[in-house]
Amino acid sequence: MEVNEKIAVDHGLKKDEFKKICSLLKRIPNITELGIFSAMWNEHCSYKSSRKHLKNLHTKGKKVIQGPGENAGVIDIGDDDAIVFKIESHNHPSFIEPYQGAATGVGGIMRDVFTMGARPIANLNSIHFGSPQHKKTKNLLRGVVKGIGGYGNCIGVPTIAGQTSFDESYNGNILVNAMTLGLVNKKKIFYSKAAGVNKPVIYVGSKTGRDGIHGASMASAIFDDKIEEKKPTVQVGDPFTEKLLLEACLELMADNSIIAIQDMGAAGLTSSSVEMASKGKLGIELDLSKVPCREEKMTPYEIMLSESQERMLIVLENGKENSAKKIFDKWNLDFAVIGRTTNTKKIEINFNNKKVADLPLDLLSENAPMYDRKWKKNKLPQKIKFKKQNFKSLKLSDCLKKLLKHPNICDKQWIWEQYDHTVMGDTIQKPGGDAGVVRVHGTEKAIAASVDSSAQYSYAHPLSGGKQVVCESWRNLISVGAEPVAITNCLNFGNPEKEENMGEFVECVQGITEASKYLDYPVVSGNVSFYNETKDKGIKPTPSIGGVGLIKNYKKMINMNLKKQGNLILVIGKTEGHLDQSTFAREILSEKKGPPPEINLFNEKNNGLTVSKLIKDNLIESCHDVSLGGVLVAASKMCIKSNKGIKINNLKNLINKFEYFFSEDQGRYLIEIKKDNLSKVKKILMDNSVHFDDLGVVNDDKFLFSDEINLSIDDLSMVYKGWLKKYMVN
Amino acid sequence: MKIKVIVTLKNGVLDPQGKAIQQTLNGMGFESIKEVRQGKYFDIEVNENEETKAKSKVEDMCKKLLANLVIEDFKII
Amino acid sequence: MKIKVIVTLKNGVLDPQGKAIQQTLNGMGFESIKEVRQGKYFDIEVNENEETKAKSKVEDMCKKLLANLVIEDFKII
Amino acid sequence: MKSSVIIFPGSNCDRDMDVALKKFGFNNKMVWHNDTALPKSDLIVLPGGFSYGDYLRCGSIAGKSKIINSVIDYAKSGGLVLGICNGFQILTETGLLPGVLQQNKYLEFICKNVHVKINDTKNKYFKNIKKEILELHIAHNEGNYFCSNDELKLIEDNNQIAVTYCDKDGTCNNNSNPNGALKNIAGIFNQNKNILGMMPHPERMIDKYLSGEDGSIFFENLIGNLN
Ligand SMILES: Nc1ncnc2c1ncn2[C@@H]1O[C@H](COP(=O)(O)OP(=O)(O)O)[C@@H](O)[C@H]1O
Ligand SMILES: [Mg+2]
Repeated sequence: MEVNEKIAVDHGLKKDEFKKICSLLKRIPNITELGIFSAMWNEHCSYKSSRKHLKNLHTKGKKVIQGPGENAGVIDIGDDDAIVFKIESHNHPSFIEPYQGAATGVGGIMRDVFTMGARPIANLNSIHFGSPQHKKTKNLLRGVVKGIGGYGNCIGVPTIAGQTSFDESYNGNILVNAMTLGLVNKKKIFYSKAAGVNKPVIYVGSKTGRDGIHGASMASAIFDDKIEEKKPTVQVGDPFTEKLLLEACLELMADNSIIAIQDMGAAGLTSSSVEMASKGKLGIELDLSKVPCREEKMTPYEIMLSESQERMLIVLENGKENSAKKIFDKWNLDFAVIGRTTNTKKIEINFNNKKVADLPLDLLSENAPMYDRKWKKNKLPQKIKFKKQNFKSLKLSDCLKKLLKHPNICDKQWIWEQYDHTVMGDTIQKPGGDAGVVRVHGTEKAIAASVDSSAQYSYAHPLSGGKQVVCESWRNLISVGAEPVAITNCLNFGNPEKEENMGEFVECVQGITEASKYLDYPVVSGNVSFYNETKDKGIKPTPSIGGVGLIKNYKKMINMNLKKQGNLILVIGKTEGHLDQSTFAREILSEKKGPPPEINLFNEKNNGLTVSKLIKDNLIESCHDVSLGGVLVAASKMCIKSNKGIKINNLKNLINKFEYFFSEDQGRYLIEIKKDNLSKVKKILMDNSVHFDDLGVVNDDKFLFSDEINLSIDDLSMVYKGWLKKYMVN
Repeated sequence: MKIKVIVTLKNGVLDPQGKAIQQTLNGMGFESIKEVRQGKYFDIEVNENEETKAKSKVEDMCKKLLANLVIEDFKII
Repeated sequence: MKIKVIVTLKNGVLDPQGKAIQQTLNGMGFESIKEVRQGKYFDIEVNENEETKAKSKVEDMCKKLLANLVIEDFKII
Repeated sequence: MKSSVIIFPGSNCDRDMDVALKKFGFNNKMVWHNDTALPKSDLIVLPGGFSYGDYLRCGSIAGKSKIINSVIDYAKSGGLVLGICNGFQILTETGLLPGVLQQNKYLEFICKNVHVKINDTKNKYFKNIKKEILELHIAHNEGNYFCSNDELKLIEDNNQIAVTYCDKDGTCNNNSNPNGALKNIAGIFNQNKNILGMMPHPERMIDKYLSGEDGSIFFENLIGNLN
């Protein structure tokens, strides 16, 4: 087939990009080469719209072993242990086929982690659906949850936390972000940079089929009415093979025969071979006739672009082929030597003794386009003047119940009970708390992790939104007694070619950067997903932050379950009464405008570190950060989880009670302390200039506030736990 | 009236189950088995006397629920 | 040669999947659906030219692996 | 006491089981499914997981593995064989235990704590056990026990029902049945009660920082009975 501009455009390349290719190459590429270019130059692989801004992220820190740029980030957790982690999106495939899309998303991120030599020890996910009333939502939710569980459960890695939200902006474009954490010996980390000439290039794992050809370019395409035609590109996950691949790779890694290893993710063999060779400043030669194929008559083009799952590419030391092959034979996986490294700085591809592609590597990676796209700044919206007399008709207990059953606040047990969260025998905090916690097997250490995002805040003001998610993530880790160490981010945005969407992206990244710098909470890995829009309507900007923290002694972990009647509850951090963009304002007052709560990084850090200190000093019995819904919702969740009540004190000369109870001011926590410790705790708080309020006292089984709230915990619990189950069963 | 439906994976779509079954059969001594593809089968009792009507109803159901047309085909037998 | 096999649950064995599908179909407006029973279907490629031989091989496989005779019946079609 | 845990491709609770057995004093060995001989053992464990991806039927393909014949011989000679979750499924698929494990009634994977009542203590597993009701953890998609009426009668007449799902006070009814299992059956014995298959995972409940500690009671008691 003669390649021309039209074919290039059908491959997702822009006309001037095609011109650039031809002029760089000084010829017209053949179809296989065009396929390779289209894969490498699309947004998903080249980060052409985002690279400029991602450079500004804060990526350095004392504990960072590997920042962005590898398959996953790596942090040092002491002794010889390191944690490898990353989050990745699988949005478009999951919308087309929720089960397989979500399943292969989980499979893909796990491969990113074990490629580096780490055994996965925990999975997390952040999933976002359209309005519950939308006709597709229920099936998408069911399929995605089954897919995530289907894959993770089968591999035997616990899913320990996550986040689920609903918003109509996801009606035609759901988000599925999957995160994995792995444990590795810091001296045995594997990278994707090839080294040495004439080293064998090995293909292992499943056979190659025609699945997912052009998956990467699809991930960077806008959905339109023709989406149905794109359906056949969906890949099917095979978690069983992945489990074998995991064990086989770890077995091979125990011995010193791997020079470089890279999973075949988006753009399959193309991006893995190009990346390994270009990182090593080498060339690579492949013979595609040697690639194990599942289907007959596959063309070089198809082999290079297939996104069949559960495959890896390895550059091996010379002479290690046989011993490596034995391991893969034992695990019943394909193993083939398909090429070698060269010093040509080119990728040369042969098929049936004919050269079918010959491209300089720098054109594919370094010379890939990088755009400085136009972007629009977002003004901070005007603050809303809420009329207090409007509150008069509201009853506190009705408001509380309404918030507790709100889809974005209510209990997500229906979801996480379908995930195996206890396999591997080290889960000490399961989903449903502020962060999931797993022990580092056989040690006193534990790792806490959470994923957070806030599309509402980010949409209202991207800069604040970016800061807020980082802070919320940090808070969730502090709340379980962990020291927050680093984050991974998945940036889900609309169309970067539109100034508004690009502006949202740029400013969210700025916000993330500011907060992570201030909190010394660096970004070590991440992923960008653009073009999340359907029929011209973009999603709300949704940066998901996956935070990872260290607990030096797992016995010091705490949770949000109230411990004892008579203990006191304090609110840490000042409640200013910021209602704009709160769930209360949006859902009960139907006021969707206004700025998100302000982020005061000084207070955030000071409050967090002080809570941390109190936890270290064994002065806190339970702790929960205040997030969506405000103080009353947070207090209710503590009650529901522990089946105990709280009697809230009468508020003396405070701000308006609706503002106090439902505002979503940041940097706040609820802590439970023993009466005897009150003076010690107060002293530490005052010494550190941390604002606090006495909220109330733990009681047996009632949620009480003066004569306005008198609810049994069973009532609260039914409201909180009822919505999702009912929604899914009906 | 009973209508029977077979749902199979489209050609080219990976069938991990079929593959595992085939390998097991080979391992059990059934060496002549070259490929196994697994599908689903449904026996559907429709309250309807006319065959064409029943079948067209089932076809509709297949499209809407029983088969995932993204990766599967169906056949009413 | 291709041999096709259907494996179904024995009468009286509970079929939770079939039941759920039936209820879903009813809920979707297919009220005339009285019962759904789900089974498995296999397409088996046997390296064998004689049909009777191929079928007898497959029958053996069904008994040994493809069907769990405690709860399932099989039919070669 | 010597134990062996069999690893099938796709097993994923093998390490957890190894950790638990060792913690309570077993000298445990891991055995690969392609081996043919078993090490000398006082207990063989088929662990949980997704052997062969749960493809075809859970446990069916593992039931054809090389090692399984030795396990069958060992069991038939009276040796103790314990199958947890997928191990239970494998035991029914090989015919060592009666019945089958079908998909959960509500068609969803379930991972949570449940209570189970011990129904028979005249066996090596539960003799002397200090609690009648244990809080254990389940994590499965196919734990819905089923057998024919005739078989059920045999099982009941011979006290082969080992454990049943119940609430924390020991009541067995629909509300305390997480997966639709016949008669709330969570685990059963063979006739001689040397083979036990059960869905709950005691190995996930072996210290107080985990979802609970009742698994410890199970293992302590078991090794105590063997000593
Ligand atoms: N998709 C999911 N997977 C696993 N756990 C989830 C998922 N969605 C929510 N959860 C769990 O439910 C709990 C509540 O989530 P969320 O409301 O986001 O908590 P918070 O406000 O404390 O961040 C968390 O413990 C979270 O881990
Ligand atoms: Mg929280």
